[in-house]
Amino acid sequence: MAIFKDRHYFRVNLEKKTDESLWMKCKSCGELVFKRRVRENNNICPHCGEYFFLTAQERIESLIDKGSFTDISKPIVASDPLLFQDTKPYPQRIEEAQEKTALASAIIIGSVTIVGIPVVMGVMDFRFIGGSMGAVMGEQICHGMEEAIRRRQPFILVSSSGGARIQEGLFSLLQMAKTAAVRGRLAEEHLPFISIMTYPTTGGVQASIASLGDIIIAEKGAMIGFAGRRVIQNTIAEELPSNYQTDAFALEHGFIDRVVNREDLREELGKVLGFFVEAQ
Amino acid sequence: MAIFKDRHYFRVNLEKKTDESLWMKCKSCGELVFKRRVRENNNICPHCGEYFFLTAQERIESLIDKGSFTDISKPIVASDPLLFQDTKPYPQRIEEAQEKTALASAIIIGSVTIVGIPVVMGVMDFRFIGGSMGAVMGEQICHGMEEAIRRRQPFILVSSSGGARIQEGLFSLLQMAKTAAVRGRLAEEHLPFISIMTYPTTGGVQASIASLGDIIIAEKGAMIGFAGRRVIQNTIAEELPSNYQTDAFALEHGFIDRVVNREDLREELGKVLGFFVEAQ
Amino acid sequence: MSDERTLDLLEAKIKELRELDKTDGINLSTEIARLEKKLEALREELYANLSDWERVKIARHPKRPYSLDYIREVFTDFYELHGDRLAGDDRALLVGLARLDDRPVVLLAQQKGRSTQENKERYFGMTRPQGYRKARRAMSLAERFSFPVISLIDTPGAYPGLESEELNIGGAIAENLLAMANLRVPTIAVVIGEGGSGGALAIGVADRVLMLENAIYSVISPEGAATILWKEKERMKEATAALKLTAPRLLDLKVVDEVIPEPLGGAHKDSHKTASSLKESLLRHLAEVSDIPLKKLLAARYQRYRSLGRYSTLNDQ
Amino acid sequence: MSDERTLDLLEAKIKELRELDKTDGINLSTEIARLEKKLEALREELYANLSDWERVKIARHPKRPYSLDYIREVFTDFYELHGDRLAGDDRALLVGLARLDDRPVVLLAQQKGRSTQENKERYFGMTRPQGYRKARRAMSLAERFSFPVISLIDTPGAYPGLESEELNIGGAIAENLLAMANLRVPTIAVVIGEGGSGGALAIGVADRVLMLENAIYSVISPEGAATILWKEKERMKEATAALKLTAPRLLDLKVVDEVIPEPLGGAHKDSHKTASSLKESLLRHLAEVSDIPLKKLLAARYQRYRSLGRYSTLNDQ
Ligand SMILES: [Zn+2]
Ligand SMILES: [Zn+2]
Repeated sequence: MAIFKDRHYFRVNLEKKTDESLWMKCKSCGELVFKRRVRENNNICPHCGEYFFLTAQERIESLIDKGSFTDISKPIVASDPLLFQDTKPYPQRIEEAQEKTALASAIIIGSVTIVGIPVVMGVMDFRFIGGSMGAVMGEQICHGMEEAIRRRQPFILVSSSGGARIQEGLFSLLQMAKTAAVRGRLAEEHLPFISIMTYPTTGGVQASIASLGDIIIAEKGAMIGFAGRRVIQNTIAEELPSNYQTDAFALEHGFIDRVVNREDLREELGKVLGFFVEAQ
Repeated sequence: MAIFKDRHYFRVNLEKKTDESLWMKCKSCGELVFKRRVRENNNICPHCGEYFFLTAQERIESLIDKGSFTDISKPIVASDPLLFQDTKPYPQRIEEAQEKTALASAIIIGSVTIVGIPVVMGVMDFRFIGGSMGAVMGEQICHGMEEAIRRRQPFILVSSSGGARIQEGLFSLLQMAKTAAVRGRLAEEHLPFISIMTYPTTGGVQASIASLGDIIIAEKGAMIGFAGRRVIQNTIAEELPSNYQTDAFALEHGFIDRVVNREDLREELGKVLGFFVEAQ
Repeated sequence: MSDERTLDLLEAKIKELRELDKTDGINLSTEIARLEKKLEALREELYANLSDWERVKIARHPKRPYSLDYIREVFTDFYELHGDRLAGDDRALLVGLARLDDRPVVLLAQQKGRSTQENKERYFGMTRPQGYRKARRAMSLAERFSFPVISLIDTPGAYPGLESEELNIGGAIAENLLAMANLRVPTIAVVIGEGGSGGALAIGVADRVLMLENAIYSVISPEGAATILWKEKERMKEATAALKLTAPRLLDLKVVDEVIPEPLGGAHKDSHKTASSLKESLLRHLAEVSDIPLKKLLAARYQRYRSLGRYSTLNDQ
Repeated sequence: MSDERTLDLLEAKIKELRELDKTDGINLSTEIARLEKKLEALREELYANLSDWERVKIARHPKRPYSLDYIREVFTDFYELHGDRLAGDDRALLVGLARLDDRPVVLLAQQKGRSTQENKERYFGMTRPQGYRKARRAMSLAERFSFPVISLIDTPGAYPGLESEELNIGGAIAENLLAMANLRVPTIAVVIGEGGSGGALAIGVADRVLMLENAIYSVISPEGAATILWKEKERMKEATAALKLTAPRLLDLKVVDEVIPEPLGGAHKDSHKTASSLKESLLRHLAEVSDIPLKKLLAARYQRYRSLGRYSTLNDQ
């Protein structure tokens, strides 16, 4: 992955990531399970089937043809246009996220093949400040779509985001408009855009690029919606059903095309891409 | 009105229509009212304000600049492609309707001015077999839209129809597609189409041309909807609210732009047409 | 004349005889052959001149193949898409991508239920606004990616009910008519069972309109027409005859392009055979409309609908 | 420093003195003039360097002019259009035709309520999916007839609630962003009060984005940011300062094109004057964007949004 070569830029200590313990306890069923088995199983508990978070790299690996990944992310990182500081300065927050994830930002753009079909793919990483969309994510998504146009390939976006990056203020809000505008170009070029919504796809990401897929697929267990439970309960104190913002809720109310198990996503993508690639 | 000159074609006995009695009893308030006053008052009861049915001619008079009407209907009348017979043969039904109304069909197409603005207007007459849409009405509406395109004028359609003309079978159903197709041409030509829904605008007319207006205005008291109360109650035995298919229901649920009093419709049309005519 | 049930009984008896013939070594082959000939003759007598009302019964036969049956047999790789992105997902109108031989198409398919549970879920095949709007979304997808659109029509009608009205079902149908009239891809519609009024037409505006032999397509149900025109629901047979709603009659009236033959007794007697006839017809028509340059195709479609309907001019009278 | 209420009291006193001056023949004119001067000085002191939080309070001031106030004063012949043709009519986002001087335009205007009853009807100015979809319909109308689109933005945000979610409010906002990015007519958006997050942006993608001087425009409310980032709602003043959500700061950041001046103390101090500044600005910008050929205008709009956002390249670090 090209941009990680000079990883001293991010002050990332990759050694930190090496995890010595071989076992983990599943938060769902409580069983002790082999970490390696979990990882080989798409981060699904081999005992109870619970899905754990996938990092962007793990997600990419679970979806693409082995070894087909080339990182084509733009070499950019967040700046601090507002000189934002909450409990800590924004640049510090970014650095910490970079150290934790070994990523430059909350999204990776890759050139990959899926079941032999070349596509451009963007994958968010929730660990990086909740996968929030700031200027870098917006730019990377647009860059990905433009690469798809240049290469005449489909574009796939795997969302995992709580919404906008508050620390970039209005700049982050406006990424919603920016990504929507460039998505329009993809449509004009008759190139397919498959949006994959995972846990969670909410707020500004759900209310922009993620909802604009030609086909929208939710990973089983995804959380999909605009306003969080807490916001609604704080604002209007309304009772919410237990299936609020679940994959089933989104399917029932017509927002998404399909709900697919994590382990079947790759095959699913191959199937749906097949229709569009033939049609070119 | 050109096509009525040779009215022996319709075997219409216009003398029959002359009504000797000067008074009528309002069905709503029970008062005896002067017929002439009712007629001069847009067929609104001068006592209680109840709206009575308007014939197509009365509707035209109530909407247009005095004396500006030229009948540009196509010289066509219903044929009987199915040789349809229920309690009486279809041709007999047509003849009776023609006699009763002195109209060739359930719609008149006119070239008129409204507050000085030249438009092509179609007006249905509910007395003519419930204003039902058969091949003649479909053709006349398309003819009206084509005339509007030829003259570069707005098109206005005043609906008063229970739906499709059953006696013409599938031919009548297909008028929905026919009028929608020609409405597409009007849109391509950037000419405005104002749809006015009156009591009743239901069934196949509501589910096609009447719902495709750039602006949709309901006359106060209009009935607007697809399936009649009886159909719903026969099919699924569902409780219906008292405002079912009223103008208020249609406004609340977003089908129409405005509800307007009969006596204000002309001025309203002048106002809305003004925007589009300037924009040309 | 013998009815369908009698013939089914006879067929069962023949089957029993054939078993007997096998297991006990008794030779009944001559008798069986004779019986089979008789059965076939009776069947032809029964079905050759189906009345319009009998066709209505076949069109609504509970064993008649539904959209999903044809989708399984005629198409491959059906990939269903859900939701109108507005308010819901209607299970009485399915949309999706599929392949006809190797060619990707967009399918719009009305689907009835077989079981009580399935019928509840599918509203007895009656499409709701969410279904029409899902179809419209699929049309846009088809247009963007140049997929032909194939509609399989099978509905008693649009779903009448408060929720449908609240979601402006009339407006939803109207918008579909407009969209299909201008859709910039080849389109084929096939009435496979019931073509119920505006509820069917809303996915039925196309370059080719085909009907299975025992399908019906009507501005109103026979029962509805009987109720409105004769004030007696029981006169639906008369209404049926008057409405000319069967495939052969509509072909005569030139409002459909082709009637796709069904096996004797109806599609449900041999759904594989019906599916194969349907596929042959779809392939042929799709090849034809695909050969026409888009501009010409759209002009022809427009002309088709613009000229629909019969009337007299005053001078003819 | 004196607060707004003290100054209002002083103003009232001066008014009383002026009455006294008139009715009783006592000459107080010198004293009154002196007091008025003092008042003006105090006011300038108070308002000249409004803190960001004070601007938030002005932006949300219950007497602040709302969309309908400006529609009355800036435009003529407002002709409201209702309904999304799908599911309802939102009263928190009004759309309609109107004239700006003599030119017909399409207006999209978010509207708060003044009374409890009106606020109930208008959901406290929070737009629902029905509102965004109505706006989208109005955009199509504008495009078909080449009407420019003018948005007046004033909302705490999109309405959060079960019904909104059931009607896919996120999808509705997203579709509007896409539509406005490509809308083939000139577009101007003005934040007149609160520009609340995606709920504002959904009608705010435009060739020109303007703000009234005391309007705010933010990715999240100060209270929301305080709750999420500081875990204390009460730290909204800090959050306000950090978010840089006032018009002058956003002008500095070059994400808005112009700040339209308000009278000292806020638009509600002189709504006529504010309206007249707004009108002047709208006319000027509309003339400018109308002079640009459509193709160029669309390219410029695309470029505007394509290039939005600041980041560092790795080589810069
Ligand atoms: Zn487990
Ligand atoms: Zn009365």
